[in-house]
Amino acid sequence: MLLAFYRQMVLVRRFEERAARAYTEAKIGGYCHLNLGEEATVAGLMAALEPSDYVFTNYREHGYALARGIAPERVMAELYGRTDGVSRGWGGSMHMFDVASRFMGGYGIVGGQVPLATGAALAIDYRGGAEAVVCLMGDGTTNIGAFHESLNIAALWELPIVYVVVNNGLGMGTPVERSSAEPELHKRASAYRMASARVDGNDPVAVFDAARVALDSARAGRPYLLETVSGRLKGHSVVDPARYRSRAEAEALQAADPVAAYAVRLHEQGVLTDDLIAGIDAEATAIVAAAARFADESPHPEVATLFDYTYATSVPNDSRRLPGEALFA
Amino acid sequence: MLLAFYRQMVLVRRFEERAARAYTEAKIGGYCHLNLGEEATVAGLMAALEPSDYVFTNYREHGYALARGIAPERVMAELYGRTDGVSRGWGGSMHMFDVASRFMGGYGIVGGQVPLATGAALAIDYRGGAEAVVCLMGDGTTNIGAFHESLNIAALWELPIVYVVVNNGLGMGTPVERSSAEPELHKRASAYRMASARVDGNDPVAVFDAARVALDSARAGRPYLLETVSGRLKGHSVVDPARYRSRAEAEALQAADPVAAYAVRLHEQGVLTDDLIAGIDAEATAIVAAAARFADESPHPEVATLFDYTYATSVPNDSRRLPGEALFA
Amino acid sequence: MSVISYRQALHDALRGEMLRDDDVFLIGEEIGLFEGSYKITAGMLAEFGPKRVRDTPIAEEGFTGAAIGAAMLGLRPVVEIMTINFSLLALDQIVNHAAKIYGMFGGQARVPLVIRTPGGGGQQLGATHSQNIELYYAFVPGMKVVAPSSPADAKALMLAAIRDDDPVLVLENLALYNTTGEVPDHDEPAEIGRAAVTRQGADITVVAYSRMAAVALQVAARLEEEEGIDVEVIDLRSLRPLDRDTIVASVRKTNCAVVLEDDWLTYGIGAEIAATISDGAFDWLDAPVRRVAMAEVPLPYAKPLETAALPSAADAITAIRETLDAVARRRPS
Amino acid sequence: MSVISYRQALHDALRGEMLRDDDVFLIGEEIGLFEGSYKITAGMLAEFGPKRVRDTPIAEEGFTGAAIGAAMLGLRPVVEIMTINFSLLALDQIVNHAAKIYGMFGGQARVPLVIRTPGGGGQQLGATHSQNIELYYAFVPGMKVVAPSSPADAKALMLAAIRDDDPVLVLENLALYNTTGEVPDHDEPAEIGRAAVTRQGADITVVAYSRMAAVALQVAARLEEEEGIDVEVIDLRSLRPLDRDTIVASVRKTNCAVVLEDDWLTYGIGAEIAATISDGAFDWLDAPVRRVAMAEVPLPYAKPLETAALPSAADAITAIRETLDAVARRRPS
Ligand SMILES: Cc1ncc(C[n+]2csc(CCOP(=O)(O)OP(=O)(O)O)c2C)c(N)n1
Ligand SMILES: Cc1ncc(C[n+]2csc(CCOP(=O)(O)OP(=O)(O)O)c2C)c(N)n1
Ligand SMILES: [Mg+2]
Ligand SMILES: [Mg+2]
Repeated sequence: MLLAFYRQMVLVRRFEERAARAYTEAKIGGYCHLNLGEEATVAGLMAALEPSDYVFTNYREHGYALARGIAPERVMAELYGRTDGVSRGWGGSMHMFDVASRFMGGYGIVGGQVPLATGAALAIDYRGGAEAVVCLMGDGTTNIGAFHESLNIAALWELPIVYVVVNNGLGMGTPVERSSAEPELHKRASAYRMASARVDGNDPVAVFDAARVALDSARAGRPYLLETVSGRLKGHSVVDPARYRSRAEAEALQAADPVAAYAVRLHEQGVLTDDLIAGIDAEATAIVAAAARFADESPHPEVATLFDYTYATSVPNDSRRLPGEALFA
Repeated sequence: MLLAFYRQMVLVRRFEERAARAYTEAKIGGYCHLNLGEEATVAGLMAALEPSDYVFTNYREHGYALARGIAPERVMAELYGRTDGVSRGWGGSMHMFDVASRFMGGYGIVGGQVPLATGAALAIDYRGGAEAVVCLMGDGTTNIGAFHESLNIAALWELPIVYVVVNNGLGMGTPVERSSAEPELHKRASAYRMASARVDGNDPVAVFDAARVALDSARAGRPYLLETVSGRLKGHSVVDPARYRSRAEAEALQAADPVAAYAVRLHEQGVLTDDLIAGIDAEATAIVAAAARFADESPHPEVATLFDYTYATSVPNDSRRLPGEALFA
Repeated sequence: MSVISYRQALHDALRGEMLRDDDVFLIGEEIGLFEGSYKITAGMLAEFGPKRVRDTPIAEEGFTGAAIGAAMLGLRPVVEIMTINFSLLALDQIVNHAAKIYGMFGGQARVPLVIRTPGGGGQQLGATHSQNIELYYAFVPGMKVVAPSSPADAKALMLAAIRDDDPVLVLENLALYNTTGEVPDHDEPAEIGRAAVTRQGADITVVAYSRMAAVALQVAARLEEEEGIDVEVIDLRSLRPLDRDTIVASVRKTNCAVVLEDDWLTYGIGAEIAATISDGAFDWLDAPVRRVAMAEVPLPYAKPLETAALPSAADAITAIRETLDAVARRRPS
Repeated sequence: MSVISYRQALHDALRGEMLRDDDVFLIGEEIGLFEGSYKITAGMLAEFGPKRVRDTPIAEEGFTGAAIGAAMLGLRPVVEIMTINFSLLALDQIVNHAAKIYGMFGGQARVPLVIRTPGGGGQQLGATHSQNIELYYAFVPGMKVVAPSSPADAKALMLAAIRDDDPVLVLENLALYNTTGEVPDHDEPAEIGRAAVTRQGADITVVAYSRMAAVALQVAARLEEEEGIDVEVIDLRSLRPLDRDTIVASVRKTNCAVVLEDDWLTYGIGAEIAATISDGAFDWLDAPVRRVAMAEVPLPYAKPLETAALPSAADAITAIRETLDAVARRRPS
């Protein structure tokens, strides 16, 4: 398990580094937000879920998609906007979705996923299922109305959901203390008589354990707010140089790099050796390189498919007109 | 002061009864929500304000408008939709506004007034003024996103505002416990590290005292959440028979009628005599009758004024076309 | 066939679907204990219990979003938003989520959601409670928007909406709830995306939807009787998809048209109808397409002002007469 | 005159107004420390301090509503909403409050508010981040909506918006920020409510706004040079009020028109323009008004799909050519 966490963290790290490179090579477009610094949370949290549980998250989700078991090729192909992408090239970096692994989407509207996830928990409850929902969001997201409305509803209706606030200290360039009047974000749960906890998001084991407690609570009809505290190693998205952060802050973050710190810890515990470290790294690098190759070779979607996904139930008179076409022939 | 509270409460009671009657006579249209049962809160709260303070409230605001010193004739004329109405007949029951008394509007969208009031407090702070803002809302309103966003902003920016939750136990037909996961509504302030209190909304003196504390706090840059607990004697609006309430509940409410209870109390204290009670009642009845007469005689707005209030700064090409008119002559 | 009210037709459709399919449930403010602000759901809580008739906190964004999420897992929620005005608070969930999810994720998740909500002015509810903003939904690919004008359509379109796998907004109307008409007793879902010619006529085409489609029929009857004018009435029924062919075919026959709508004129639904007719029937049209719509003001409370601002049957008659005059002026005599 | 970018022109207008009037302040997400998502407000926090350049929590409804409330007390807030997509979360505050307050209270409170926000697709931002939903504001009486297409207009319209006593939405555009043009050095506010003929021409009228108005000028230059077609270009500049007279006068001269827009076709801004032309220039029009607009889908991320869905200069040229052909077919030769 400890080793599995490490493997997962390294894979996410290498994947995100590769994504950043591909972005500068213009293989990837749009906005691209990375999980650099969040790897321990990714690994610990996703490991705590059952396969039948549902995950909703925001746009910073590549790592969660990987850790949920989606093939790195398909995640990378989505970044490249190709047909083999996990969302068939329609979503891009911010909108990964995989119905098979119950990965119910990255969402680009801050807070947008929170009511949706709450509704998924409602559906589970409606059917008397044993699954739970994990709804991820950033620290900055706790200030938006949808957060409040959703937590109240979940608590009121005793829904099987864990809200996870990934507190990386910043919403874009704004520190938590400048956006949340209660900066200990987990305490906001008290406004809904909801149980909550804060955990070190740099420690995959701590995250795993806390997530298990939270999930047990949720499954018993007591929704839960879990805050994980970590750092964002780079800018908000690939193109952000993060000039609003002092050099000292940036250096402190690098010094606390959770992947490196966890390697040291496992090394001390004798779980990791130098060879193993190198091996895991090489393995991750190879996986990621293969993913990039796969993505690059996957076909672009055909323009003929442009109108395939407007409606699930087809209807007469649906518009299927390209911009240059006349309304009436 | 005690007597003044009583006078105020009786005026509100008689006014609302008259409004209900006028509604059944079809003198008043639209939705019409009354302050019956809320008189003590109205009197105590409004007395605690300075004339330079600002008030924002919801659609259940006739009493607050009266207690703020707006002439009953103008409040009644607004209900009648006449030119002498406090909003010139444009607003009706839900949208009373009086710039002179800094009564900044009743609003019909649940929660709509909360961000606005927060912004008024921001303007005061921006200018370094000593005024405060009182923002009224119902219990049901604490579950909407705007509440959360606004309280966070006010606490973060230390704005001079008191949020008053008038807890009458119901949002339309829904009891507080069925809509708020934390039914002790004042406790929600903790999610913003905001000071708060709950007070008996049937006692004008208690409301007055609590409001003074809250206003002092707000003026010192510590916004405040004050919950007043009272009952709604009748339906949600004039046309609601409130069938969802049991006879026992309805009777218990009538038994706890704050106007009657306060009269008994003042009588016991020797402040009120039977004569005084009768006199105050006669006086209120006369004021209200005069207001209704005034409203009935006030002119209806002319159709020629229909386009007068679309824009404050006039612009070319503003549409001023009635429905039957052609676009091009 | 029975003669029932538009309200009853909606109620019957909801109840029938609740009985037919356990995945259908109702959610919204005051639909249970209070039995609905406009009583469409009267008796439903007692019959189906709180799991399937779910009263919510006042949190349009939260409960609409929750319904969307539940739909993603295969349930078929029917959301009541008390009036369309309040739907603005849920617009992000509807436009940026419900309408996007199927496409944005490459067709992996369906959103079989219904949002029922009444529009309509004329009840002195003032500027914020009297709007007709169906445009906000009709504009959005991924949404379907239907607008029944009769009890029969209320039932048939509601059935279709509930059985459809996409988010469908069913636009009801405050002024129509008490209107009555013949409704089939059995279930016959309508086809979403088709307009109806609700009255055949030769002289002029009147296009309308929701309340104004009912007004159009009244006006047509009156004009026939009083002036012998033979009006063809098209009831759009579906605002998205929009059935352009039915509209254009009618105008190619009558050679002129008037559009009636309850929303504001500039950029309103009628703009698309007028543009569509002017394009598709260009060589057939003998006069400009006239639009009758709401005056462009925040709707005032005072009755005389409100009445002046809202389109009426009289306005429709003026527009029809003036359009026929314009045709006569232009036609070689 | 200086040649500066659209971004710089916006910046200059904001900075100038901040210096001129202490009641003007900026509020929005990431406008201070981060210097703005698109850097319009770069340097402003350092110059004016946190009171006048106010970073907000992520709470569009809350901070937009707060700005409206501050405006009711006489301040002149300029709100940045990061992109127009996120404005849906604030729509209730804008449509039901900012746009209603002056009328609903009988003219007692003014709302001198500016909302600046960019629209625009084409950056692979996907379905929820690429919308053009200015329609939602242009539809609403009580709102004013301007849409600059050039650096000069960006400055002039922003100045006008800030000095206006009503809520004004200034529609910016992601694809225009880096475009450059001549801008007067002194302050000359534009008149809100007037369109501009940005190119005189005799053969055909092209009506557009925002990015497509810039595309229209490029297309006109190319068609002149390559095919000798003399295009008249109308830049709407103001979506509400809409300057119908300028549009119609042009088409009465050229006898045909094409509308370019970046939003969806059905019910889009162009529907009103086409309806207006078809009505006001009915007897002058020699061919149907053609609209070039976005394909009606949730905009996909994948580049080839996105490109196919968005209107381009090539599409505009096709539409112009085909319209002129349609004119030729119909004109007696
Ligand atoms: C409603 C909305 N407002 C603004 C944005 C722009 N935006 C994207 S990410 C972001 C910051 C979010 O911060 P946080 O929740 O802490 O998540 P993080 O990016 O740190 O993971 C903002 C403001 C958006 N996408 N949606
Ligand atoms: C956004 C919105 N949703 C729903 C409504 C309909 N509505 C009007 S009053 C009300 C109940 C409000 O309850 P509460 O806040 O407790 O105030 P009270 O009426 O009890 O004074 C509701 C749901 C509305 N006006 N606005
Ligand atoms: Mg963050
Ligand atoms: Mg209440």
